[in-house]
Amino acid sequence: MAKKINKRDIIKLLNQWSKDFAIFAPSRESGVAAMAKWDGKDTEFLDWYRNTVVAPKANFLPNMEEMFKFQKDKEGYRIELPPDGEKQLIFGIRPCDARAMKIIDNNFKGLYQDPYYLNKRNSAVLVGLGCVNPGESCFCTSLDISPAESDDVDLMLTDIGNELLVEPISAAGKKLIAKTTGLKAATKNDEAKAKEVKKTAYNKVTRKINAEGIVERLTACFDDQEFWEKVAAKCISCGICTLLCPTCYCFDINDEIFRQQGTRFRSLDSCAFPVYTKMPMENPRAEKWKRVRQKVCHKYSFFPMSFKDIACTGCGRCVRLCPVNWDITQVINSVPAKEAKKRVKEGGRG
Amino acid sequence: MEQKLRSEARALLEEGKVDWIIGFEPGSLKFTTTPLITKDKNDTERLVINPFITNNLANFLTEIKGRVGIVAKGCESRSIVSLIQDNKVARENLVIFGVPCPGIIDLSKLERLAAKNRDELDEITREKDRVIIKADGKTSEFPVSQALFDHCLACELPTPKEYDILLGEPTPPIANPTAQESIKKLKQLVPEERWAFWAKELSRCVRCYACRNVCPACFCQRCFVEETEPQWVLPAPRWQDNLIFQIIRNIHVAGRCTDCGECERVCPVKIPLRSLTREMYDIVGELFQFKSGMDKDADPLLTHYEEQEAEDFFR
Amino acid sequence: MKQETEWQPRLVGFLCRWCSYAGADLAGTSRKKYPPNVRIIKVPCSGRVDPLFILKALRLGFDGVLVSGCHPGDCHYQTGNYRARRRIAVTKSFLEYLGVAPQRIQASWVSASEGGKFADVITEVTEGVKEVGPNKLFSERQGDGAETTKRG
Amino acid sequence: MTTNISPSKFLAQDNVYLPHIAVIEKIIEETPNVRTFHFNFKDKTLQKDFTFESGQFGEYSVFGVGEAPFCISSSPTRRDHLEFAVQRVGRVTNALHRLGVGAEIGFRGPFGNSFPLDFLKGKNLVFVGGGIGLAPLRSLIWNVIDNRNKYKDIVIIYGARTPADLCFKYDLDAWGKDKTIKFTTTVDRGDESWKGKVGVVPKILEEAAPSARDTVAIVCGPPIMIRFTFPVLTKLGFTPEQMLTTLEKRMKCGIGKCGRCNIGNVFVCRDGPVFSYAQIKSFVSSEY
Repeated sequence: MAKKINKRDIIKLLNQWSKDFAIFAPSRESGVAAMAKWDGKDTEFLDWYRNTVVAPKANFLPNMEEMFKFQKDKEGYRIELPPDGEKQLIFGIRPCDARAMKIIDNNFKGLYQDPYYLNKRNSAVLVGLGCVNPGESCFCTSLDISPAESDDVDLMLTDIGNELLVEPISAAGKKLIAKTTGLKAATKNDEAKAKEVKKTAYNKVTRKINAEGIVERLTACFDDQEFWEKVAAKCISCGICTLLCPTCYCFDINDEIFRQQGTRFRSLDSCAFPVYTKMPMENPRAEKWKRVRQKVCHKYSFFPMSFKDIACTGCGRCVRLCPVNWDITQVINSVPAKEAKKRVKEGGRG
Repeated sequence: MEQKLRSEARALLEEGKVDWIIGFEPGSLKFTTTPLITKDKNDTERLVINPFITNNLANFLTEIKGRVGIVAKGCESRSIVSLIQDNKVARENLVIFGVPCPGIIDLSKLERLAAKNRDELDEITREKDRVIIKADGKTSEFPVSQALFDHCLACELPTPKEYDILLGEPTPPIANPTAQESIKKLKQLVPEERWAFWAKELSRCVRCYACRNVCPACFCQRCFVEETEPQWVLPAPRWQDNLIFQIIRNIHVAGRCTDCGECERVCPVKIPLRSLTREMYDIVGELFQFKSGMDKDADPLLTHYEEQEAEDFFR
Repeated sequence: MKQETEWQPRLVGFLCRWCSYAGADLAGTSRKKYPPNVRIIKVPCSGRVDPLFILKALRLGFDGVLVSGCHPGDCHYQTGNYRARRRIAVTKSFLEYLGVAPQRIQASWVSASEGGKFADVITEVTEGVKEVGPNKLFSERQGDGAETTKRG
Repeated sequence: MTTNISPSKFLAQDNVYLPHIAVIEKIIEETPNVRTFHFNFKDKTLQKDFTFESGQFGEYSVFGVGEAPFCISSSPTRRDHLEFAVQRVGRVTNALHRLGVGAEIGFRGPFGNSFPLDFLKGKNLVFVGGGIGLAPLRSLIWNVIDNRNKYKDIVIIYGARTPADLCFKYDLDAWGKDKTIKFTTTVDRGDESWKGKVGVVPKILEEAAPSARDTVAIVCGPPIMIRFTFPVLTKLGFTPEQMLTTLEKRMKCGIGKCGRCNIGNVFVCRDGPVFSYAQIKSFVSSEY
């Protein structure tokens, strides 16, 4: 059953929820939009918020997190796990980023469960906020995402003027709504308005990619060095497009001992960095074009081979934030439809 | 100007005088350009020069092999000269298209002035000392001092000194004092506050290394942050390590940094990096009367010395 | 009653093996008195001191760093100390701008025969660092208030 | 492609990233820069739960320095302790070389797939190893020797750059004496006391010319050796399905999560490290 709430009352709603959850909401300290711990007052983001610079995956896969501490005493090494984190409620996550969470769940679930990610993820509630003003870099609709609709959140909010329509999506969302006070029942008119808002938002997304048969297309041109060298020419091998991507999850593990206290950290890593794959004697992706190829193919070919979904949600961050305007939509669109030049794979390792 | 650039660039490729052309072409977003790095003479038709040519193209010289025709604004020409000083590129392998640059428009500033996102603006034009924005059918004007990048307002060499072909007429420096405002403000703080400021700013750093990778002066094959034996800093984004990275990066590029402002522009989390680089630029200017990238025959800053200098740093 | 003991700074001294290190030796053998707060690291030349060493020492919590080499003109490798001079001038000026007290980064020229000067330098440097107190530059609390550290 | 090896019960419950503490019991200096470490788990009850197959690897921690993957070089048939061999090349391997007997390390594993014993059973086996590449092979070789009647002829060809670079000399002695094995060692460059063969491994293999009939070749060594060995085997009549090798990539997590060891959609840590040449040829990517 859809409900609604006046925008003025969002502050009350969040305060109510903050009894059970740590609330994260869009904030822009120093001009950088990120999901930050809500300060208990500010709901101004309803006016300025389009999307965060730092993707909300950072709430589940932080840029840096402690895996465990270790210390040596008379009896040898002792390992100590960090305390369990708080239950998070992410308020205002966009449908593209919510889908991204569902996509990277695949990596952290499976044969081996990743407790750091899954503990945070399983205890969290995602409250989606429909995006009514998609940017020129956004291309979510090409990847089967609608900017103001989502099945990947627990609750979905839609801006219908002075009010937000509140729709429960998941069982957790229904449960949350059932014990939330201060929501009014939505009218037929409200729901019709929301439908219109969603449609308008969908049509505002003008950037398109041609993801048709992309796995096959990329497989066919995988060995076309000339193509990839051209694509990679202006890339500067920084980590912006990967570290800030909502679906990039690759990480690194490092140890440190500081004043006798040992800690093992995990931090995000990027396939754009040459050291990412560097072994002492050789590096399979020392060349820039190979790293760019890996990035594109991981998202649009390898990941769907393993998990069906393309690991891109068209959030547009990589397009917006790239220092040299390397635009993945242009790259994907330029991957030839037909069989490209194929390297002959004989004679063992290439 | 663009026509001349296109035909000259095409001719260079056709005559085999260069292997590569590096310039700017229109970007995929509004008011952007993107580096064009090509061997194909037909691509030269896409070359542009406009108030949005932000990148420092000298950055690509260290990875490209062969002879290069390169478009260079004042700051780029200085970066190129600096690379020549460091023996990173050879002057004879370059054909430099000098572009007198009256300053590049800072879209972040316009976003604040217009209270709109950049993709919501319809038109941006530069007229002498004003920048004119059209949006929602309304026109507004701002003086360049509010609309250009800080480093452009502080630019000492808008017209390249080192070039082969100059495109257009020389343009004078703007020399607007507001460019150093943020550094002045910082200097008014007590030391503890300054340090706390940087600790906080650097705590946003995600270690994407865009500041380093976009910098023509950062040309190390392997950066010290990637060293493992010993591991100087943790290769993970913790503010202490982030700050050490920035401090050492600035010391490494001392005398190479030409205040092109790219590091600050590209930072996705808006760390005011130019308040570091520009201060270093001024420090070496003050201590050693050194201006990077002005004289290709000069020694690099830190390989040179005078017998009498900087003695007050020593007991 | 608990006795108030004065806080003692911990210092690192990077000493050139050709001069200052020998100067330190001489100070010791000639029984010159100077504060025992310095951990000495022998380097082949003051020019060997990478600014990174200085930062690393501060990161590890040392309260001050001293770099000491041969007098200008006396470098065993001709120009090492001249280069060190530029590097240290740049490093110190820059760190001062960032908010590091200048007392924490010190440099001196001490020859092998200047045992007395070495003792004086250490005394002065120690006193200077005592003035500015313990090094808390990299302690955790500095980055507080920036939520994004932990997450984004 | 994904193998269906289920996670070992031995792994820390609830958190596969937590290492178990192991104690180094013996260190053998194989060459100036290769050492073999014998270890056992500190918690003796874990010792019982631990099972593994030849070809699998572990993630070894030097606390404070980091973690690195190495194959378990001892055989599952010999269980009084476990072994791994390390060439000193980087941060973690240097730190391992600084450890002494009694030092504690961390161990996570076993990870990855293993040599397909069912496929090898009843066949002739040709082992081709180079340098420290013998480490994973020797786990399998001892495994096979301990079940000698299940396999037919065994040929081992092992080489290193110089006599001083030959690893596991005690094994080489034992195999040399074993009448049921055809064993050859070779070096690229000999010295005065060297009486064995001289020449690179692929050349010696070509001379030895083992029959491909009912045979599987298992190859492990430096990439350059593997690159030249496959064509020789092909010439000798081996099909890609009859050639096995183990691949090496930079790894962190060991369980296919952290991303870096992929070759196309294949993760060496999770889907490998053992692959047939036929599999390798079918990879989407040529980055092996």
